[in-house]
Amino acid sequence: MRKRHEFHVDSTRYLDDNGSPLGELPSQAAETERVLAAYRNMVLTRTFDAKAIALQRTGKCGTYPSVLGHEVVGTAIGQAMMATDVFVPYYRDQATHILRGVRLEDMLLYWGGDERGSVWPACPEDLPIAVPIATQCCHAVGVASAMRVRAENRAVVCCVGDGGTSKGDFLESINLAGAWHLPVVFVAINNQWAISTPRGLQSGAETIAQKAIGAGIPGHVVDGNDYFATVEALDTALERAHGGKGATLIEAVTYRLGDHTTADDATRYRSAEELKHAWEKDGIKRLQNWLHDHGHWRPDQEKALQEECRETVDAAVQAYLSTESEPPTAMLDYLFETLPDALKEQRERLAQRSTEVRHDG
Amino acid sequence: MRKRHEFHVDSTRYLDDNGSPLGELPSQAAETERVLAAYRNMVLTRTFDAKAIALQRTGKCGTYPSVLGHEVVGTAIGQAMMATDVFVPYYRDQATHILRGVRLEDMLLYWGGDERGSVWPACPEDLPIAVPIATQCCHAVGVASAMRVRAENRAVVCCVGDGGTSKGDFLESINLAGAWHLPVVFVAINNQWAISTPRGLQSGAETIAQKAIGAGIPGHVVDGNDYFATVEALDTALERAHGGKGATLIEAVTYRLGDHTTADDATRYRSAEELKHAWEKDGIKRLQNWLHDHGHWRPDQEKALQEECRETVDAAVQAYLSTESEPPTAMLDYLFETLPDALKEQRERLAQRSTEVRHDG
Amino acid sequence: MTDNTLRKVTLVEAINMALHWEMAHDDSVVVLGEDIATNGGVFRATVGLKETFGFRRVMDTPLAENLIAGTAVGMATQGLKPVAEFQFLGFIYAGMEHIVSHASRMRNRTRGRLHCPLVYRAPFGGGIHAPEHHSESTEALFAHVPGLRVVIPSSPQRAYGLLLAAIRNPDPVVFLEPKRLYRAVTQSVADDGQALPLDTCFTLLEGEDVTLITWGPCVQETLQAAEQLAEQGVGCEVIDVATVAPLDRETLLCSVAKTGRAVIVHEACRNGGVGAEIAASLAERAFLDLQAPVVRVSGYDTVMPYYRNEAFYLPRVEDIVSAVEQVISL
Amino acid sequence: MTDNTLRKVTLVEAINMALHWEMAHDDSVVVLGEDIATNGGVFRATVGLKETFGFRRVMDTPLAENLIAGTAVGMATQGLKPVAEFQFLGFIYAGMEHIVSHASRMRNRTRGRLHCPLVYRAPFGGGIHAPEHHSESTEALFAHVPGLRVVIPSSPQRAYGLLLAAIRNPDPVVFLEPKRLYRAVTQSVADDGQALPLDTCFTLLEGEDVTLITWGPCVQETLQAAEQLAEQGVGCEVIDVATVAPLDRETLLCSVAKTGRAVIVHEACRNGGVGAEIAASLAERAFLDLQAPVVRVSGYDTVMPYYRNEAFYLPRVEDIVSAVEQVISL
Ligand SMILES: Cc1ncc(C[n+]2csc(CCOP(=O)(O)OP(=O)(O)O)c2C)c(N)n1
Ligand SMILES: Cc1ncc(C[n+]2csc(CCOP(=O)(O)OP(=O)(O)O)c2C)c(N)n1
Ligand SMILES: [Mg+2]
Ligand SMILES: [Mg+2]
Repeated sequence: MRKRHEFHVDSTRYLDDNGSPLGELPSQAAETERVLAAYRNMVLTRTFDAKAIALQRTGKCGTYPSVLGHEVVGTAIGQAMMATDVFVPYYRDQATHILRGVRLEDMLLYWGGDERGSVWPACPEDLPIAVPIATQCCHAVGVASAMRVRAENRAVVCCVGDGGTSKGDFLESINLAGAWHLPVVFVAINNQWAISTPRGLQSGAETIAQKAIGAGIPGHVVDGNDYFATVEALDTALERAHGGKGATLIEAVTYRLGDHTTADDATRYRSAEELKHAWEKDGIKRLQNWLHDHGHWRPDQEKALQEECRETVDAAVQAYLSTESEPPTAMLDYLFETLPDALKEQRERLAQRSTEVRHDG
Repeated sequence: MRKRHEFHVDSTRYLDDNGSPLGELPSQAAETERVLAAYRNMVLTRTFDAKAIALQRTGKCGTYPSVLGHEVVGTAIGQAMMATDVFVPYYRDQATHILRGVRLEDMLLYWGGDERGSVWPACPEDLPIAVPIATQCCHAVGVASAMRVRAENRAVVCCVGDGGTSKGDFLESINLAGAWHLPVVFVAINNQWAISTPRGLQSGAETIAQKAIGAGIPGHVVDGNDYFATVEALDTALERAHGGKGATLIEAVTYRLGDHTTADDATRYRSAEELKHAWEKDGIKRLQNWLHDHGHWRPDQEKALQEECRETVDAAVQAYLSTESEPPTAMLDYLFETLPDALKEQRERLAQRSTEVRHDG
Repeated sequence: MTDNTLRKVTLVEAINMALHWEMAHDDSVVVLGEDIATNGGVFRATVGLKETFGFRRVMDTPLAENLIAGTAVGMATQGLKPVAEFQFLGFIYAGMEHIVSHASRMRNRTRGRLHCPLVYRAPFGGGIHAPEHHSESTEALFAHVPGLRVVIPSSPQRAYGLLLAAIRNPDPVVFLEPKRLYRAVTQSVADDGQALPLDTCFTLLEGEDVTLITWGPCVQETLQAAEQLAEQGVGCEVIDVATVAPLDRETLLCSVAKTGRAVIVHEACRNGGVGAEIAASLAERAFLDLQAPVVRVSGYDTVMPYYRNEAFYLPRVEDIVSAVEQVISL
Repeated sequence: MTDNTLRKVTLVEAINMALHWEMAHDDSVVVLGEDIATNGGVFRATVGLKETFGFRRVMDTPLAENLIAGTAVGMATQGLKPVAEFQFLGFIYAGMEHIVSHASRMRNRTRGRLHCPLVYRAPFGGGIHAPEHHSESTEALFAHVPGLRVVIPSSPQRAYGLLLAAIRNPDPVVFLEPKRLYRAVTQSVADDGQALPLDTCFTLLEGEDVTLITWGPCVQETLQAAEQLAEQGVGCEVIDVATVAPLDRETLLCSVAKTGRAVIVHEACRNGGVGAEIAASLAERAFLDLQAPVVRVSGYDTVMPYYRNEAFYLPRVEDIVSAVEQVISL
């Protein structure tokens, strides 16, 4: 006696590589102001990104992970979330952070080696960047559990890379989200690479979204360079979460257009051709074309936006560069709420060093 | 534009609760000698189990995990494996160990608090019992990788409980098995409980087998009390593995008929009714009925077998009880291949204690 | 404190009492772990909580220690005070990344914006004839992690007061419960919600001749050794460190300034144990006070043997006595 | 050894040379980790291996440190000699359960039937302006685990010889590479397959007045301090512990018997660091030899600060010099 259990995941895309609709668009496309705001955020993100890389190249910032290629999905997340929701990021979510109210200079401070870059007054409940891959997924289900414990009508969005979907934290967390019907949306940002490891080496599964099946939650693939597909999936998943209907896994397929970080050289492991091909699918250009084609955007507006973004970024860079370092005692002052006696002597030693000239900047 | 990706897992069963065929049986049913050998192993396992529990209750053995309800799947695994394959167990695989050549007294030694219970001359490559849940899954893919590195035509079978399928080790390992096309068969023994935690709290997924989908490997559910369904699935999966076709996940659905271990009292968290219902599905009785119905087994044979099993077990108990403890120096002698200088003084101290009367037995 | 709050309880019952008290008085306290709700924990430490506070606040988790450790971090950033149980210390290692890289760092990382008021509970230590991995004493692994408090009670009263303090503490606490003392002794404990301090050692016995420094299960053997030695006329000061990190060195130094001699007793293997830090600190700061070397009585530098030989691993009363005799003779 | 095997290499190149040598001479050696094959490792330690030995023996893994640690255990039980890379020590914690509960115990658990001839490699330590979690010095966590060897090279020659020894050793080795020395110095290394011993410290400089005990990155600053002190007429004996577990206490005790004074230098935070074990051992066994307390120069008891303030955390030459001046003055 044989019984068949059937499962599926859908994948969605609305625009072709040039921004022409492949069919009917979702209702989100009619919200012109929102679409324009999305576009602006994508351009600002990209402008910021180029500047951060330049700062690193000139020794004014530490190792930095470019967001190039993630602007669309990051923006869609930021737009779909309510202010009262909690964002649980990984380290390549600049586009979302901006919409959450994190200041550009904070992001520079963070990558510039200053813990104060994670003090985010505008979104005080958002989790800081998680460097250890996929660990944030467990935190996300913890935050969502807290919401469940308090019977709140809020939700969590958690990002993870394609590489991160191989790690236990992600897999255990989506399973808990399913078992506990948690109000959480996981966005697996499949940019095809985990440093030098291609997507195909991470898993034999055809899609990342299908990992949802083992967790008993819906999985969905979207073209992560297609704003409409991505924001629709996010809106739907967050509606589910807010409505107490549980968790969703969204796989946003895109491409990491830059090096892994400024410490990486991607030409060692991937071809120029592949990269060129990926640029043809760039989601910002695609949305720009769509806006143009539908009369929502003009070249002069583009020029003004570029200018405005440059100014915004430059101001942030100034603010960043003129921020003095913390005193060395800071390394002990935030470890516990109150300094334990055991650390007092060490703190005194550090305090004596506060006036020293720094070895590095 | 929407695309649908479809997946499925099948579930199989051939016998009803009384051992009557529900339809055509697989070819394995025609191999009478093998079926009889399976039955004998199940009975021996159950006889051993009862004795081990009795030893614990009378203070002659430590905490012991009853195998009651796992005899069918454990036997099917042992039969389907080649001697050159490697078995990677968890702690409730007595039925398989017996077929691999582990002596009953070794199992008693192990649970009786003696490391020598894991010295298995008959199956020297099989991994010892893994107590930390699901960790053995990573070892299994490691063993399978070694086979792949050396291009050997061997395979690995790895067991894990339903509880263990929530842990990263299992999920990461099935993913690697899929990505690397490893010759490994995972058997998730779904006995409905992880100590007091019911299957439904482990995961929102309808089946455990569907976790295979996210790993890109085939998943299959079998009635783990149905010898034919189980051994067919094992034979098929091992054929795939030996043929270089990669990994399989089999979910064997059964029921833990005993307490979790002798330290547990299952009446605290599950009903007598549920247990009674589970006994109705007992796989040994079912196979016995089938053998009777098909003229392969007679009451006098049953009697002789019971007698023989009792004698075998009693002999093992004698061997176990008459095994002297190791000298205390053993705790240092196997830590490294050669005793580091740093431990010499400690070893001398222990050697002086070798003649002491033991505090406990 | 009224008389009727006084109860004669075991250590594990004191844990249970403290959990009940704090959950009743603070809505933000939640409890999670494997088998802790319906089953009340494999050692019955959480029994009754689900019945009183419901599944919402008393959560049986899937079997995944990494997830338990990390989920607690997420909950804590939301202002809940999760008390997460690891069924045995030997199964906590899968959760190590969240403990080392997140729980202990969230406050520092965010410069105080978010913090982790959580407790990781785990039964620890040997002596109960348990299977492999059920007898670990690896408190030193946690004591070395900046940002963690590591707290180890050794009596019902201290279990009650220290657990309350741990839950109320706004930072992460690894709370290790000596399982062989779970039911070994009873004590009268006032169920009055009074916490004990997490920043001082407890001096259990005053003495002039030698300082015996210990914690957890070994407090029992150490007190017995002190009793034997008292009969021989040796006055032992017995200190239960209790909070092994951050370490209250002052109490230890003061005692050694008086006695001039110290013996440290712990069940963990010696190499790199918490005893090493204590011995190093005493040897550095009490250099001129010490009239004999600081000696450590401990487990051997190996894995806890399976139970047939477990007794050979564990420090005994006579080992402590002879260590004291040795340092006294110098 | 012929001249043409001599190459002037950095520490990371010496690692690479040793891997090449051993893979060429022993088919059972395999290498696995994240980004180690095609990319040759983020620090280029494994560059060229895939080209020479193929994907079968040089394996890029999915991103899962627990899996890497555990897969290596499984491979090792089959007689392979896996050399598994953790991209940074800060990411090893997810693999802790396999390291603590399996790799280190397989031989003991099976009474020698199976064993784990594997190496867990990881770059460690700070000083390279890296992001959070990329500057860990948690060698003490591994040194406390019975059954593990913890080996830390501090020069290209020792990196080559110790890595060969680690791979050939039939038991598990945690091999920590001081990443700020990866390219800081070059040395002539003979590519002759000669291993160095894993059971002795290396005395880098002989001296009569004080013993400086260190390992890994701090060997550099310690040697510089010794040089400065030599100018002041203070003779320092500098010992590179190299294998921090199991610890060669004999070499250290012999040296201290001669000098009567010891300063320990490490980058890890002080509390419960390997320095504690060394200080405790010296204070216990060299009690009568010591003319001054054993002093530790170390990182602060906190998480490594982000890089703007990293330099304030790291032990400096002047810190070592003043510690020596302090112990000498007694
Ligand atoms: C636990 C852990 N292991 C390794 C690393 C080093 N590392 C940083 S990013 C990265 C690749 C991540 O790839 P992916 O998840 O696909 O995200 P992407 O960088 O492509 O956005 C690795 C291996 C880390 N940060 N954490
Ligand atoms: C990592 C780890 N966590 C917890 C435990 C304690 N423990 C032992 S068995 C068990 C339940 C396992 O259930 P399951 O995987 O379904 O196997 P079963 O016992 O039902 O055969 C638990 C929690 C353990 N051994 N290892
Ligand atoms: Mg990626
Ligand atoms: Mg089960």
